[in-house]
Amino acid sequence: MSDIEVWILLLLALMMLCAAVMVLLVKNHIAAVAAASVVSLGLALLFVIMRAPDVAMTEAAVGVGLSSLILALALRRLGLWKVDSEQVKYILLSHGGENKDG
Amino acid sequence: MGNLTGLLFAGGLGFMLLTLAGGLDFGTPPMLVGSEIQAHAPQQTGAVNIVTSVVLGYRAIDTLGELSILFAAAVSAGLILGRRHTTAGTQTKGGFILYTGGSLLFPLMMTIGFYIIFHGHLTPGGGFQGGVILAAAFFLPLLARPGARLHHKTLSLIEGFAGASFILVGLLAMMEGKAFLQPLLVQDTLGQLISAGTLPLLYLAVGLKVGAELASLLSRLIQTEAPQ
Amino acid sequence: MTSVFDPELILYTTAIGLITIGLAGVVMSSHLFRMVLALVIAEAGANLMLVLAGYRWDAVAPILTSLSEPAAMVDPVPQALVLTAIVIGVGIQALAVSLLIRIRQRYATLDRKEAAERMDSEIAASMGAARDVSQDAPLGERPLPPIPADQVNMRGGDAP
Amino acid sequence: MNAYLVLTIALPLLGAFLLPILMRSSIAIALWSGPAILIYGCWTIADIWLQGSTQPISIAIGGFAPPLGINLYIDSLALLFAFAVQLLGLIFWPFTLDQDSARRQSLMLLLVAASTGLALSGDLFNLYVFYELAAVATFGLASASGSSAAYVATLRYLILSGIGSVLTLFGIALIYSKTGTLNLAHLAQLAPAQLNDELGLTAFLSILIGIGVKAELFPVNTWVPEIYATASTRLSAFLAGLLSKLALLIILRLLLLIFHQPEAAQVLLILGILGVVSGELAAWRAKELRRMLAFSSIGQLGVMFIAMALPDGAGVLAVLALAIHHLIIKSGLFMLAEDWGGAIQRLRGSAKMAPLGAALFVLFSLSLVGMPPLPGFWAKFTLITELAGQSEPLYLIGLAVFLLATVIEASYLFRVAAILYQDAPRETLDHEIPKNEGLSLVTATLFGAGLIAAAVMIAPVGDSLNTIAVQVQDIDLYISTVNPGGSQ
Repeated sequence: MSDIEVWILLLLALMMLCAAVMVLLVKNHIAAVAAASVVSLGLALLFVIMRAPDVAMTEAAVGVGLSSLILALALRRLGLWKVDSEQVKYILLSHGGENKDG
Repeated sequence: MGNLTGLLFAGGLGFMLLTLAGGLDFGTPPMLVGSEIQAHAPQQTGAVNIVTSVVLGYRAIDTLGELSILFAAAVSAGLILGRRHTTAGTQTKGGFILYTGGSLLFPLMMTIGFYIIFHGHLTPGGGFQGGVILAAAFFLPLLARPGARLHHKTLSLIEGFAGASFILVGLLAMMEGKAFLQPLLVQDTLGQLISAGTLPLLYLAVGLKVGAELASLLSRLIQTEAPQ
Repeated sequence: MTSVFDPELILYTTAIGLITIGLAGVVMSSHLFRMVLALVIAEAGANLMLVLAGYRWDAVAPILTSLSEPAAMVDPVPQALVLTAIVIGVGIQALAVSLLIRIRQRYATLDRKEAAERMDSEIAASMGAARDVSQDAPLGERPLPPIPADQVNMRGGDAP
Repeated sequence: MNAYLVLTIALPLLGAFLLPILMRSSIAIALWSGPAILIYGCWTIADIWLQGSTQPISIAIGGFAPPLGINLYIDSLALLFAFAVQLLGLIFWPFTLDQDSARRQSLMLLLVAASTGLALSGDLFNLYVFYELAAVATFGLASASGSSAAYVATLRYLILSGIGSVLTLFGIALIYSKTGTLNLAHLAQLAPAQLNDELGLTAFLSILIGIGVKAELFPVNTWVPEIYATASTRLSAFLAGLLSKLALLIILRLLLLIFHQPEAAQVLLILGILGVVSGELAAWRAKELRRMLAFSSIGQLGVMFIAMALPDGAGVLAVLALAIHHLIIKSGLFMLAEDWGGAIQRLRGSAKMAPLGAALFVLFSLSLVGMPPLPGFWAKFTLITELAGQSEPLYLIGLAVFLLATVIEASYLFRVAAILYQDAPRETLDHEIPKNEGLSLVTATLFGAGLIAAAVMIAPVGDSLNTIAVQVQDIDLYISTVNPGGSQ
């Protein structure tokens, strides 16, 4: 395993652990699902580095794609698909400001 | 309070497991079974992809169990979510891009899915990965056209017969006087598309079953009513 | 090993970390949907652990490229196991999600404690045992607002 | 001929896959195909049994020799439990016909296939797969009753069992990275040299907690009262009677073959004692029959864990005797409870309305408590003598707890019996008194007849159990039968 691979590994590992913590702590459920798919994505990349192409493909298809899809559909059906209203307001307002300036 | 104890407990557990790392040398596994399988797999199963030969040859009954688990999950989800669906009103119609993209992508995804399934014994990939892509191909129109429905009857037909054919291939081997799920027709054509005896057949069954099951699961999820 | 970091140690720590975070999340979160998410994380950790069990540094993927000189390969068996485990995981996850949808419809809550209390009082009511059930709690089938009354009969199986 | 044993797993799976299709074309065929498959399974196993060969055999699936492929290990114990699975699957078959019956019967067939696999398989990961299959099928069946409480109970069970499966996978990964094999016989060969350390202990503990979810082991048994209260009684009977025993059997095999550390036994002992105390006390406080049975089953499985913790396999005979005894009794009691739902106080006067049911209840209770002519006495006596022979204080505590638990058991069971034989309150109408009738009473009578038959033939039954116990303990026999690694 070359040096550069180890650095990528470290980066991915940190990213996954942070995302895992985020899944539990973040308030917004959409963000939590997104963080969970980041974990899966990191896992798929790790599998590539670990010479497991079959597993990586499966994880990418099932873990990143399908599982996120199921969770996102679930969010809709559970009525948890709510964008943070404060943030939305902020974005909308700032957009409006830009338009005025331009 | 409960959170704090939980956190402490989890931390302690993690630390304990980490210290155990000293007892293991990762990176140099003993490979007692692994190296044996590597040495014999090409002759015994005819598959170049050794993971495939493990999944469909050496541990075929695990794969059968796994298919059954997916089937059980789909059946249970059907039992829980019930038969009747109300699709009206809850979904917004897909935009132009989704609509056109869906129609364009459908044949492409079907091709890719079957390609991955049929090359499972040669390259990475196989029934599971291909099956997921097939399911996605069928799911895309549902996203684009909210009114569209999957033929649950057809899906369950595919599902049942694909699962049954996996077992029947195994039973066929028994009728030939071999063991259950023993790979048949191993020819000396290692590395070619038509090789590895019954393994591609098994992977086709796996792919169709996984695809049909996931498609019906997803459509069931999308067709249940959303709360107000 | 030429590198500053031991790659196996990084991977092992990640796996253990994911399992621990996931399990802690399952135990501590107060929202049923988060519990399912945490379970997904823990499963990811277990899968990583399993692949790691067969990982060899300086080896190639377990696919024969040239028949004459087979190179050192990583162990194929754990990879096959993980394939199985991933698919099992997604099946269970789909099942959990469909249960969540039903619970949300019936109880209009996904709070862990609230759902458990509702369940307890419903069990107690079905047993006819004397338990001080507060009257606003549902005794029989869902009398709850999220579903308009005209839709009740359209639902399969459970309509009275 | 023996190779056909694999059909007891394959055919139920085949039937499960095809049932939804069959149901659409011909209901009559679909209705009878499930029972037919199970009857064939019973017949296959009984046939092997009747051949009289007591030597264990190993069947390599796919024709790959054991450490490479997966094998089924078939000794008397495995055969006994495989037979019990198929028979109980038949007895508890969901005959009801409605729009969901195809799904329910499919799941039941999957549950039977998974349970048979659990009894027969000789590979660690294959056991895990069948264990998960049994779990998922159980989720589906448990939520089939459709009440809101059932959904919550199932979800809680699913999450607990998910934790268990993560831990099991972790344990399997530890074992594999240390030894490089998953075959139980191969592991038994390697274990004394490689798994006899903290790593092996950690692996054992994670697998124990993982599989303990189904075996109603102490800290992971919170699902038991919830599921048994909300699921159908037949499913509860199958879970409490059989599936918990299969999980117990796996733990027993792992303990005997692979994990010989004294700490492992100690953990089991402590968890067993805690299970007995918590289960029996909760059962004593329970006000409803099914709930009482659920808690008491936690207690009785705790007793089996105590027996399992005895050093050098001294408790194997006691475990087997207790397990089979409990299998019969709990199945019978749950079948009686099917018609006796609701508060226990409502049961007053039931004995007059349904004398057979009440008599069966008394019979089961007496045997469970350990009344001398009944098999329960013999099972419990075996355990007491073994426990009393130990010198370590922890085992004596176990003995004390066990005796105390018997007293508590007697008090709550006879309390119910007394209520059954009381006169009904005057204002109650006859039809308001719950009474057993129909299929559930017939089934309970079957179990009662089995119990009496065992009581009459206690000597031969005891002998054959003893033979089975000796065979289970023979690690060398296991290894040489499977012969992992051929000549190595």
